Amino acid sequence: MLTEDLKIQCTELLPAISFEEGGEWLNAYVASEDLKSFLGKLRSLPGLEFDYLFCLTCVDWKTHLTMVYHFTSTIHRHNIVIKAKLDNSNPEIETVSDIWRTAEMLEREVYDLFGVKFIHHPDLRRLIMPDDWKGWPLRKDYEDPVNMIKL
Amino acid sequence: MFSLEGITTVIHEWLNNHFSPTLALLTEFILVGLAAIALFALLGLGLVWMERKVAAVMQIRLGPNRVGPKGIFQTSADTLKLLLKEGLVPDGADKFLFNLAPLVVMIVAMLILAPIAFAKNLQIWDINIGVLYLSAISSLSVIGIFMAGWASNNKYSLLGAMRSGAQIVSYELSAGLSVLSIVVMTGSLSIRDIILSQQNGWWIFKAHIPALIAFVIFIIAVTAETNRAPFDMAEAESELTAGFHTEYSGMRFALFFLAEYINIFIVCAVGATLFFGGWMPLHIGHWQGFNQFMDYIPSSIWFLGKTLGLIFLIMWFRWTFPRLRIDQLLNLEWKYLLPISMFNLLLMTIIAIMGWHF
Amino acid sequence: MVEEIGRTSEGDLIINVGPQHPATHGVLHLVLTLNGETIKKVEPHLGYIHRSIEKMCESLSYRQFIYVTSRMDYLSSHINNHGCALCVEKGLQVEVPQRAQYIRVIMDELTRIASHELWWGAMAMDLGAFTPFFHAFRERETITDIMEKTCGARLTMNYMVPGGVMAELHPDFQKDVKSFIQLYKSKFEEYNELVTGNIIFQNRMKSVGYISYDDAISYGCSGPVARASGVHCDIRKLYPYDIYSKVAFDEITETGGDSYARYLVRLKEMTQSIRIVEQLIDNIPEGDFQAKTKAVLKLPKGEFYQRVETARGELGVYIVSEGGTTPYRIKFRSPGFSNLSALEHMVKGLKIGDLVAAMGTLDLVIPDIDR
Amino acid sequence: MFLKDYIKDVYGAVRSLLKGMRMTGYYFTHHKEIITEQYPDNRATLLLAERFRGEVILLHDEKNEHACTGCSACEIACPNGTIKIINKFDVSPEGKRKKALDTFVYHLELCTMCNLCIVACPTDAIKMAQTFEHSVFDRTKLTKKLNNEDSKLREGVE
Repeated sequence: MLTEDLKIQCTELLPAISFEEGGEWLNAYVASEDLKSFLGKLRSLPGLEFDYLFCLTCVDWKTHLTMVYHFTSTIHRHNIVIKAKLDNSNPEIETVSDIWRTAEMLEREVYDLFGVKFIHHPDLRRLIMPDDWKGWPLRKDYEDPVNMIKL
Repeated sequence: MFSLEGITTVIHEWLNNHFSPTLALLTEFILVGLAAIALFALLGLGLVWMERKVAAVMQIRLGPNRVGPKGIFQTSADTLKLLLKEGLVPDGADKFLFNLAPLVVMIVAMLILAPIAFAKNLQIWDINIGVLYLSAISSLSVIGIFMAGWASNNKYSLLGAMRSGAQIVSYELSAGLSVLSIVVMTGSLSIRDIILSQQNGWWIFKAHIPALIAFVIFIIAVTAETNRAPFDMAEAESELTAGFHTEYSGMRFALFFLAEYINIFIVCAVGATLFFGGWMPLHIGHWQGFNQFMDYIPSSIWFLGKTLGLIFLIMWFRWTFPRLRIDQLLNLEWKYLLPISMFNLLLMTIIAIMGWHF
Repeated sequence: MVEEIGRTSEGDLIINVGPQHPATHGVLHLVLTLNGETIKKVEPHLGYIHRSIEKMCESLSYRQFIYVTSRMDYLSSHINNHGCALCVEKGLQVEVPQRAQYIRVIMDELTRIASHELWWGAMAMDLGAFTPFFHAFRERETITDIMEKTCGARLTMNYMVPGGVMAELHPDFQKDVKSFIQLYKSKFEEYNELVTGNIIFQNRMKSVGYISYDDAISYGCSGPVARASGVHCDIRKLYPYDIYSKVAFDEITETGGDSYARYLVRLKEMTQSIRIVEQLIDNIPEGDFQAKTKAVLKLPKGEFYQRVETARGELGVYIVSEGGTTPYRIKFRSPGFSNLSALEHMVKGLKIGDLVAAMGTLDLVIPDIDR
Repeated sequence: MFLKDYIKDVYGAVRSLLKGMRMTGYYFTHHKEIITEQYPDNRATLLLAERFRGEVILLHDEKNEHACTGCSACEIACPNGTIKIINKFDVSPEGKRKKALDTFVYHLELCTMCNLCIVACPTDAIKMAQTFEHSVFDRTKLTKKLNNEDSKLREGVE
C-alpha cells in the first residue's frame, strides 16, 4: 500500500493521529493512551495487517521520551513507524506483547534501559542489567562514574 | 620366541619348589593383584593416548606431540597433574558416598578382569561360569555412577546418573542376549571352553550371518554400557556439562576417567573372546599349513590385536557420530536391538541344534 | 546430607544452563524448569556481556562508531559494518562507487559462509559430534586468511567505511577467492555425508524446536530461523541494498519449521552465497573504492533506518540524528534477540537434548543479543 | 508390509552411519590432510599478511627522521583515546616558533586495531606493524612512546 493510502486509512482509524514529514517510511504520532487500541487495529484490519514488529525502541529527548515502533507487513510489504510521546518523570504505556510476542522481550529491554513501565506486561523485570541496578542507563541524564569513561 | 604362554606355570612351579604351599599361594595373590593394578595404569594411559591420537587424525589435527616421541607421555603427565590437583568436595555433598563412588567404579572394572584370558594359559581365574560372571559384574558399575550422581549434590550429576541408570539397565539385555547366542553355540559358560571351541575358526565366521548380527548388537550395546559416544548420555557435555562427574576433580576424577577406558578394554576383550576367539590364532578348517603358520604368532599378540581393533572401532564411532537423545536411546534398545537380538538368538539356537555351523 | 534446594513448589527441578555452559556458546544464562528431563519453562537471563554499545555510540563520531559494531555479532562483522555504513550513507546521501559495492557484497557473502561454517561445526558439537567442527574450521580458516590479506584482521575487520571500503583489494584477492570456491566445492559433499544424511542427526533435529509460520512472524524471527518456517524475509531480496538487486540468487525457504529445516536453510544458503561470489568475483568494475566524503561527517537532522541481512537474520540500524557529528540515539535491532525470544516457545515440553539442538540451530551469538 | 518398512529403516540407518564412518576413516588413513600449524615452532616460517594490524608504529628512516608533524589527526580519529600527541615548540634559526612532535604516546592496551588513525594521518607517518605477540606481565609496558630519542621531522614534510 502506498504511503498516501496508508495515511488516509490511519486518519480514518484515529483522527487524532499526526504525521511527521520526511523519513523513509510513514511516521505517525499517536497519543500514548490511544496506542494499544490503534496498534490492535493495525495488526488485524484487512489491508493493513502489520504483523511483523521488527523494531521497538525508545528515544530520550530530555524533555520527554518517545516510544518508536517499526512495523512491516509480511503480506502487503508496507512499513509504518508509530511513535508515542511519554512523560519523562513517569513514563507509562500499554504493552503490545499480547499482539506481537516479540514485544515481550523488547519491552523488557526498554524498561531496563529507559524505565518505561509497560502496563499489563506479563513479566516486567530487568533483562540486561542486574536486578538491583539503580537508574536507567540509556537516558541522557544517566551518570555512572564507575562504568562510563569520558575520553 | 616371545610369548606369554605358560608364564604363570613357570612362576607357580618355582614358588612351590621354594616355599610352603600357603606362602606360595599368598605370593601369587599379591603378584596377581600388583599385575592387575599395573595393567590398569598402563592400559588407562595407553588407551587415553590412543584415543587422543585417533581423534586428532580424524579431525585433521596432530594430537599430543610435545611430551615424549609422538606425545606418548602426554597422558602420564596429565595423570601426574591430576594427582597433584586438589580434590574438591562440594558443599552439601554426601562426603562418604562422594569418596566411595570412584572406588566402586574402579573396583568393578578391576573385578571384570578376572576371567579374561590374555594369552594361552594366562588367565587370572578360570571360573566355570565366566560369561555369567562378566555380565553380572559389569552391570554393577552403574551403582558407582548413581552414587556419584547422588552424592555430588548437583542437578546435572543427578540427571546424568538417572540417564545412566536407564541406559545400562536397558542395554544389559541385548548385550546379554548376544553373549548368550555364543554360549548357545559352545554349550559352555567358561571363557576357556569358549576360546577352545574356536579352534577351527572363529564364531563370527563359523556361525554365518546371525553371528555377525549378534556381534553388531554386542558392539552397540557395550558402547552404550560403557557410556561412550554416541551413547554418552551420562556425560553429555554439551547438555549436562559433565554429567555424573561434574563435581569431581583431581584424583577422583582420574579414577573415573581411567575406569572408563578400562571398561572399554574389558568389553572389547570380551567381544574379542566371544566372536574372534580371544587368543586363538586365525584357523581355517583343515588348512594345516595355514593354521601352523598362524600359530607362530604368539597368542598374546592375537588377543591384544583383536582387542585393540575393537577398541579402535568404538573410538571410530565416538569421533563420527552425534549423541542420541535419551528417549531415542531407549527406543533403539527396546524397538530395534532387543527384538532383533531375540530373533537372532532363536536363529542361533536353531543353527546350534541342527549343527549347521562349521 | 543433600538438601532440597532449587525446587519449585510442584517439585520441579530448576537448573541453570549457563552462563558457563558448553551449549550456550558464550555467556547466555537460561533458567530451566524441568520435570524430570522434560522442559517446562525456559527463562533467558541476559546481560553478561552487555557493553551498552548503543550508549557508547552516542559519544563516537560517524566514522568511529562503525568499528564497535563488529563487536556485536562478531561472526558477521562485515555485515554489521555494512549496515552502519549504509545507514550513514543514507543520511549523507552519498553515492557509493560501483567497485566498492561489489567488494562489499563479496565480503558480506564470504562472511556469511564463514559464519555458517562455524555454526555448522558448533551445532554438530552441540549434538555430540566433534569432528565436523574441525572440518568446518578448515574451510573457514581459508576465508579468514582472505579477509586478513585484504582487511588486516581476521574477525573484527572494520573494512567498511561511510562511502565505500577502507582499502583497495589485495592483489591476490580474486585468486584466493577462486581457490576457496574450489576447496569449498570439493568438500561440500563431505558435510552431507558426515552430518546431513546421518540418521542420528536427522532424528535429533527433525520435529524438534518447531515454530509455525504465524509464530515465527509474531516472535519477530528473521533470517534462517524464519525462513525455515516459510516466511519470506530475506532483506537482500525484499529491500535490496548495494548491488544485491543485480545478482541472481534464490531465497531459501523451507516449510518444516523445525531444527532440521533451519539446518537445511543454512546449508543451502552457503551454496547460494558461493553462487553470488562466483557471479561477482570476475566482474569487479574498475574505479574508486571509496566515495569522496568530508573529513568530518555530519548527518542532517532526522531519523535513518537501514536493514541488512546478517548471517543470523535481519539487522536494523536506527540512527536518530540531531544534526551533529555524533548520533543522538542509535539502536541496533539484533536478529539474535528476537530469535532467542522464540526459544521457550520452541522447546516447551521437549527434552534437555532438544533444547541444545534447538538452540544450536538458532545460531545465537551472545554479544549480538546483549550488545 | 510392516516388516519390509522395518528392514528398510534399519538398512537406511546403517547405511547412513557407515557413510559417516567412511568419511572419518578416510581422514584417519590420509595424514596429508592434517592442517595443524605448530605455532611457536613455526615462527621462522610464519608469514603474516602485510596488512595485518598488530600495533601502531611510527616509521623512522635511517637518519632517525619521521614524518609526524604533530597535527593530532590520529588522536582525533581514534575512538578509544589510544593515542596522545604531546607537542613542543621548536625555535627555528630565524626565531620563528614551530610546532613539532615531542612524544607520541600509544596505549596498546586500549587499541582495537581499527586502522582509523592510519587512514587519518595526512603524512603517512604511522602504519600498522605485523607483530602480534603483545602479552606482557606488566600493564605499564603496554604504554609506549613511538618516536625514537632525538628523532626529528623529515625535511620537506609539512
